Amino acid sequence: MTEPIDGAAAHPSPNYILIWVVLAVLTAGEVAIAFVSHLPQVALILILVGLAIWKAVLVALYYMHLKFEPQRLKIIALAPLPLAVILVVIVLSEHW
Amino acid sequence: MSTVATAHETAAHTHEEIPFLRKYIFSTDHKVIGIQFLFMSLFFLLVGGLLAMAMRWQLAFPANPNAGFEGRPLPGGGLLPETMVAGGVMLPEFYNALVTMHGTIMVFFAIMPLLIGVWANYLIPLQIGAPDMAFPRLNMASFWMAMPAGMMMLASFAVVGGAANAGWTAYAPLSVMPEYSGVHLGQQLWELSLVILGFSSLMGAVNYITTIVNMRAPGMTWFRLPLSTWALFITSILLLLAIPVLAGGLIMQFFDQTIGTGFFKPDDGGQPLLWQHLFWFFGHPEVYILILPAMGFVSDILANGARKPVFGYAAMVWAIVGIGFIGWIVWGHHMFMSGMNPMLGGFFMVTTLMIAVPSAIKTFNWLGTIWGGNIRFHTPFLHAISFVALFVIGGLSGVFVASAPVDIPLHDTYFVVAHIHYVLVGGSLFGIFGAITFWFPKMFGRMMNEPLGKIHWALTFVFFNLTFFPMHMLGSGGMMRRLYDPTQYPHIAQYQDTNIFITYSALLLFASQFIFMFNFFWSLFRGRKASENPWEANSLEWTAPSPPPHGNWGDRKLKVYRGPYEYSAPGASADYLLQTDPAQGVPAPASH
Amino acid sequence: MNDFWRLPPNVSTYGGEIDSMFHLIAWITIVVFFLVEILIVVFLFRYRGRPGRTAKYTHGNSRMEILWTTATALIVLFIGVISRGLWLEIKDPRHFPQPGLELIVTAKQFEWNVTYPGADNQLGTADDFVRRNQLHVPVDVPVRITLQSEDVIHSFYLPQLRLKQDAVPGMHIPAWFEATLPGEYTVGCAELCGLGHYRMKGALTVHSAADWQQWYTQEQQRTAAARATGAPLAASDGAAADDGAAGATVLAAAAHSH
Amino acid sequence: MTIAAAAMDRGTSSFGVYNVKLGMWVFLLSEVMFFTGLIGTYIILRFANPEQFARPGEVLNVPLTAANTFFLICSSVTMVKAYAEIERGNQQGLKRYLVATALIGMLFVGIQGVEYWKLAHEGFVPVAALYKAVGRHAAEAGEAGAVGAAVLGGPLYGTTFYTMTGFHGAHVTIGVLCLWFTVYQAYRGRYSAQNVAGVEAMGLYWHFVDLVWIILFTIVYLI
Repeated sequence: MTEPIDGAAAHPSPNYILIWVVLAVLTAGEVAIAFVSHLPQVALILILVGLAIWKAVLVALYYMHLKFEPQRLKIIALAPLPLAVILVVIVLSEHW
Repeated sequence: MSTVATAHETAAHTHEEIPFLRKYIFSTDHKVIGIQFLFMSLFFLLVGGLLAMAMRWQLAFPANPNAGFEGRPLPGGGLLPETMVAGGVMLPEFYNALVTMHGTIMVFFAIMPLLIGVWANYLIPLQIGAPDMAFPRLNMASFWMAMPAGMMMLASFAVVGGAANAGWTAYAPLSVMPEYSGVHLGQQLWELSLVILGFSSLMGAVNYITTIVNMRAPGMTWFRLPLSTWALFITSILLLLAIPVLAGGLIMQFFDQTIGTGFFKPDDGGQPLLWQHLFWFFGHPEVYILILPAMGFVSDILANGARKPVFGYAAMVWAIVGIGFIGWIVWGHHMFMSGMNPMLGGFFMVTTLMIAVPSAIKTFNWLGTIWGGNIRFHTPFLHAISFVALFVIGGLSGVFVASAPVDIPLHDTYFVVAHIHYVLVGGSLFGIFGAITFWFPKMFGRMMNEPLGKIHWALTFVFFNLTFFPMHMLGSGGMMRRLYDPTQYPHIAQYQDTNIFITYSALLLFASQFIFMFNFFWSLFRGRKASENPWEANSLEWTAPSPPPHGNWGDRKLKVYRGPYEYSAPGASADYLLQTDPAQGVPAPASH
Repeated sequence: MNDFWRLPPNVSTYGGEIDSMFHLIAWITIVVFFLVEILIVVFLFRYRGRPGRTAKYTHGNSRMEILWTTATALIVLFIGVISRGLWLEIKDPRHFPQPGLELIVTAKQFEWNVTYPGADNQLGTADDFVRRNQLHVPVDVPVRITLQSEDVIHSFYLPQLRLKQDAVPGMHIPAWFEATLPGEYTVGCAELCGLGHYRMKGALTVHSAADWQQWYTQEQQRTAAARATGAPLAASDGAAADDGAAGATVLAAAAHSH
Repeated sequence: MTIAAAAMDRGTSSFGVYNVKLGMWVFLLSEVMFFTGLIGTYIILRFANPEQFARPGEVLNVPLTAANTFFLICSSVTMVKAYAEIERGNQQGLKRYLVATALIGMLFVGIQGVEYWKLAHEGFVPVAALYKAVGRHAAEAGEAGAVGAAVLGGPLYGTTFYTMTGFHGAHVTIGVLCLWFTVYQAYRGRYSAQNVAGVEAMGLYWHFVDLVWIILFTIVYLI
């Protein structure tokens, strides 16, 4: 029943600086795609949202250490996402 | 708070003296906070009931000279200012404020804290074997935010323009445009009060979830938790995820009124239906927040009264989880008539009807629990079994309004009023009475008076049904909700005698509650001293002293050996078996 | 059972189907109600505590539980499936019958303004006329109504026709009904809309075919005459602000939103 | 309090995640739903009223905000570094990085204030009745240019923009206050390699606020 508490040294230390560089590059990339490229609207939105989710996932996995947490906590952390999607998709579907 | 002080005298000597203020007012002890919530919410229950009485008076005796109804002045109406009751006649805007505040106060300041603020705080640590909550100071803050929120809500009656009068659902644009409702500050106070209360609930939910997940005593596995704790756990999750959506919506309403944003104002492109979606996305989980804990208490009490294990414990747990989960995708059934896309209506109808499945599981399992029992008819048991009997009616009337085409004539009528009151009064409130009478000895160390308790139960049961059952027929007869004067419409005026009958029943129902009040306070001081385990129950709270001291079990180490419902186990020395009892030789149940 | 439930007499085509559905659910729930309540009473009596007896020690019965779970699921699925068809028939604009008369109902605190097409039988033209709180329709003709609101949400409620539909500001919501019996009926508001909510009522008059022609022609002529002289119609006639042409924008918007 | 306290802070756990951390995660879940309500409202209103929303960069100052976004990302890395330092028991490193995080957080709020100030002067306001945004270029052309310029977007643009970014800004502000409190605690020597709960919970909140901004920046400024 009693497992060791996730100790300070229990997880490897990822390269935080590398993540930071990736985040900065992705942000610059987003701005560039939004203003320089001439993609169709739908493709643009998909790419931008995709990049934003990528960045968000990086923050959650490494800076918030979700990658190194027990499976249970990962599941808990993802729990509200289906609800968020349900709310937005159903209300949006009124306008189709 | 002096009443609490008396009750805790026994607890005092086991510990070093804590200053009065820290001990009873700004206490971090989960039990004191639970008791604080109890007094607060019983007060609001009384206030909400009074508002309902005023409404019922108006509905029974409206003055409508055209239709030949003479009207009777509201008793005590002379005490109220001219902006509420003019010349003995209640004004329609005041009636609308009563409707709004009755709903709001009952839902947010009476039933919700009575179910969660009181019992989640009081029971969770005691039932899982923890010394206190995970975050005791957060817990204290939770109460001290709920209290001012309630005061703010009450204060809104006194401001210029009166209290909020757009209904407890606050449908925009009526709620956000004072030029249509006549209410300025009242509505804003209503919104702020609920945002603050939301914060309070949120703090509570974080606390309850963390505590249940992390602080169970050794041996207390998930499937050995009492169903009260299970229900409170799922309820906390619903609160956690639903309240913020309401808070967001309320803040948008507040901005629409104060700084002039356009979220819900059609003239600016805002959407009234968006408010309804946000509100009901919160509101439907809220409905289950208001019933699930009572289901948990009732399961505990029924098993105790019947001296039998709960029938189908695992199914009961999964039914709670199922109700909690499906509850997120049914909110649109409140909006069948709102102009929402009819295809969505079809979707929401099917999901809504699916809720009947876990509800039926619970009902039949309760029946299974009393089947073959050796029933002790103590007051908590009577309340609990009434819960089952009345919840069935509330659930079945729900099937009518879940079916979208049948909802067309029934929507926004007294049928819905009857339905919600069968669930919230017949269900939740009977569950609450059951819980109070059941855990009172643990809370205060004294028994409540049984004969008085039974008289209160019988009168409440009878007058409740006389009050609310006829409302079904008023509703299917076409009487709309929130109607200041039902005699205006000929098709309703012909049933005015029913309205009068309901009002008399409601007054008697209200009057019956004074028996409970008397019993409560009398027992607090004069009740028979309670033993540690007066009901001969199994769960952990009954192994602590009555009332338990700060820290609950002191230095005693708890170990849990079995589930909470091992009543009448063969081989046991009595017809109950404490969860902490190692009881060699008693065969462990095959399943959980 | 109508006496028990007090359903108002039904005078619309789909109202009968709604009532049948209502009664079907009523019978199902009454059976379940008596089943459960009788079982409760029987168990309470049969298993009342007596000295010397012990309760059955059982943790449940999977077969029974699966049985009543499946039975409940099948019943509600059945109700859901048949309800859905009826629901779409009444509320889905794609299933609306070809209307014989189209009206615009504009709600505002605290009145129902009904816009009738004039002689050209077309809404949105100059000869439209508006009557306050007076809804006149011919019998046995499908009537299509576009609901809108000028201020807050109201709910257009015809108890005897089993029709209820919210009128939401900023939206143009279609609804339809077909009355089956001439007579005088009620128009009510079912959504709290302010202090005058309780008196926001109108009259629905269902005319026989001949009466309808007479009333309709007469009102057209009265409107034309009033407009020619510039004299407003007497309020007692239920005439409201005479803004016939405003209907055009409504219809355009309604067409756009559906 | 004393009884409970021992078990509370990093108490025994059957779940494998200690109380403060689990509590913070659970709280963040409710924050997810709060921002879902706000962002969902924006998406829905924009979908229903596309004409009320200007094209990216027309009204909003994207270069300034892109820089601000970069700063917030920087503050996240300093925050996580602070946590990494105290995990190794380095008190000095903890204090240094915490102070840096708090300062960058203040910078973010400051820049957002400047952004609001400028936008308000260009007629981009949350009050529906006063909305008259003419766009950056018309505004920069001076009063003369601005007067005749067409209004870009509509009132819902201002309404949703200020509500969403404002609530995010409020979260950052609260975060900064909590950070200074954490700094104070760090200087009192409250944290060590064995006691990182406060820093970790602070970090979780801070990164979450950063994460929300990543989504907001894309949705509000770039799309």
